[in-house]
Amino acid sequence: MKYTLAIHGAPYASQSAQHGLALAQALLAQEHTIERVFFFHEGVYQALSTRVVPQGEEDLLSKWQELGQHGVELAVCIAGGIKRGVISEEERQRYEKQSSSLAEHFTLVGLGQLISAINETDRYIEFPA
Amino acid sequence: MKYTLAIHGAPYASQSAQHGLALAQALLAQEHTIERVFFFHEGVYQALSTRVVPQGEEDLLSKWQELGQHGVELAVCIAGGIKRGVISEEERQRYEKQSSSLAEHFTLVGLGQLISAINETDRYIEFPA
Amino acid sequence: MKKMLFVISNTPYANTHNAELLEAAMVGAVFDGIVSILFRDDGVYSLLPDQHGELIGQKTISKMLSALPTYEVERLFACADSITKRALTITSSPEVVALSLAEQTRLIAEQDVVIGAQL
Amino acid sequence: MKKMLFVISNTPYANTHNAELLEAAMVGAVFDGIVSILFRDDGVYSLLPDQHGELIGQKTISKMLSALPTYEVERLFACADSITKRALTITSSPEVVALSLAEQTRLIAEQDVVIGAQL
Amino acid sequence: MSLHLVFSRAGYKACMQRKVADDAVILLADGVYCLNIAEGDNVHILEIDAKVRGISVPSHGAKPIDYADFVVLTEAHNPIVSWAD
Amino acid sequence: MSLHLVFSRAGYKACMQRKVADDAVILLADGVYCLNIAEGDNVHILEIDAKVRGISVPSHGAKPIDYADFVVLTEAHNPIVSWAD
Repeated sequence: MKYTLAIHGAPYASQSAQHGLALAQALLAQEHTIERVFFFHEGVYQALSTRVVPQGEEDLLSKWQELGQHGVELAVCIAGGIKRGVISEEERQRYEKQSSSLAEHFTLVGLGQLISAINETDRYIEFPA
Repeated sequence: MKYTLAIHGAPYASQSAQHGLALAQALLAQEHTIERVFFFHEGVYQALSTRVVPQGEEDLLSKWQELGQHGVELAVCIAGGIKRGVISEEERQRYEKQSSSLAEHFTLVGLGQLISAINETDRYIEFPA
Repeated sequence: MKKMLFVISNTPYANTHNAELLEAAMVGAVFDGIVSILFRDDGVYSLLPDQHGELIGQKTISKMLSALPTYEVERLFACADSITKRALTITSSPEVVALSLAEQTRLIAEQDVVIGAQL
Repeated sequence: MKKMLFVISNTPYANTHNAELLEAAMVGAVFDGIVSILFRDDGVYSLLPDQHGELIGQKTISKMLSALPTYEVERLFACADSITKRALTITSSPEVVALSLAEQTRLIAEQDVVIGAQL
Repeated sequence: MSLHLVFSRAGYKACMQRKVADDAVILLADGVYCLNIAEGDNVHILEIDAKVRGISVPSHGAKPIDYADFVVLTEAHNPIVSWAD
Repeated sequence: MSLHLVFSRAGYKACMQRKVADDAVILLADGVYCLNIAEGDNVHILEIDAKVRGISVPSHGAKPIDYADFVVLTEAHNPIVSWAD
């Protein structure tokens, strides 16, 4: 089956990353397809490139990026992302900021990409803030 | 009187920035002193330099920075900040990240700076996540 | 096209989730989805008339609601029980249909997707 | 030095606020503050024995609590009412004193600062 | 005497259970939704937060305040306790 | 048939009021604290989230599951509804 996942919570502010990552790995292990992971609301903070993992704790950002390397699209809501400070190199130039902050393997996309993923998949699963 | 303020919420995830800023301005207008504004929990996201203000909305980051220019110390909890992705140039180098993300006029400090501000002031006021 | 239910269960101004969900609902309609919105529990506070989000630099939810029919989002529902418990008099424009809990059960069961898990 | 009360009113693992507040309480004691901690409402779930935060890559709150006496944080209180309502059997180490609502009123009123506004 | 900042409906309940009877209270953020159940002489409501949410403040009951009044209340009370459950 | 993901105690209540009687339920995150009040045949509990919180799952009542079981439940049900009030 084809799945769309949505992550609504920031790291450390909810378990949404842990749930989303563990379910994504289990889905791939059972040969399902994940069309897109959509980061919405405070979920956009998952894509911040500047996060430093505390000693002895899980590196959730690397785990997302591994999923990305396995072909899962990591899509960050562009409106929600840029207002919270998650910007790509392109947005950095447009808004004349000093640095970009979107981690590798993530892309900024419009809300239409959430709806089209939902339209093209069999299941939509949301992990709240 | 001398005040310590604490901001616990991320921008857009609570009203803590609006409350903290408006109270800070009213305190200064009545000739009180703000020893330190301490950004804790998700409040550390207030200090992200990469935020882009949506058209027609308030620029909360600039308002914090104006307070900083008026001598109010804007202190971000270092442990909470770096794990969430708010890093200074110094931390960027230490952890070998591509860019820093702490906005001008903010500093990363230890939790001891929260306690010492509390010890040295008459009032502590907290704005929740 | 898919039947999509957006659920608003939280107060409107503590965070910007409600505004973001309403934007997603509009996009759903633009993409020809069969879009409904359900206001339940603290989400019914979104239906009070005469809100002024601009006073704290936020979008005004009552104004966003008025714009929904323009986007052909016309299936608006609210939990009757949640409104009664909070003793609210809600806005009359756009039209919002009050539903019993049993009617909400049917509304949810008939969807292809339900969007809007909220804190 | 100041009397500081840290209030834990939220569940322990949905976010990291409880761990962060406990760290702040330890630092308060290191700086010679007269530190108390009150667990109330959903915060009393922090007092269940045998937690395993490491399973989701988080600090284990029950282990942090055991370390508090080392930092000379020894005034630990819990709302008796909140524990009863949730039918919990709480940990016995470190020792946590159950307080009535009236006792909590007195505890709060005698502080110089109260820390820990939580969602 | 303490000043209690009430940011939510659950916070209102937790505060009422634990405050001294004549302590001062400010309803702000989602705490303004408690206007119709708020009791006592010393209850204030941050008027801007009420207006934002479409809550009108009647002439009796909680006293509408602005940030300058908020400052005055913080001068007169300690500790200042936030309730946001 | 729907699958309901219950992430909190308030979410549990909101879900129970609105789900079809024999819909499937998974308690996860703070939803695991509802173990002792959960009723019905088709209730599951994400075992790792219970262990994290010091909640032991008895042999009767809600069925303990892992993520592989979670996947199987998502295959068999639609829509999947999250409750996190």
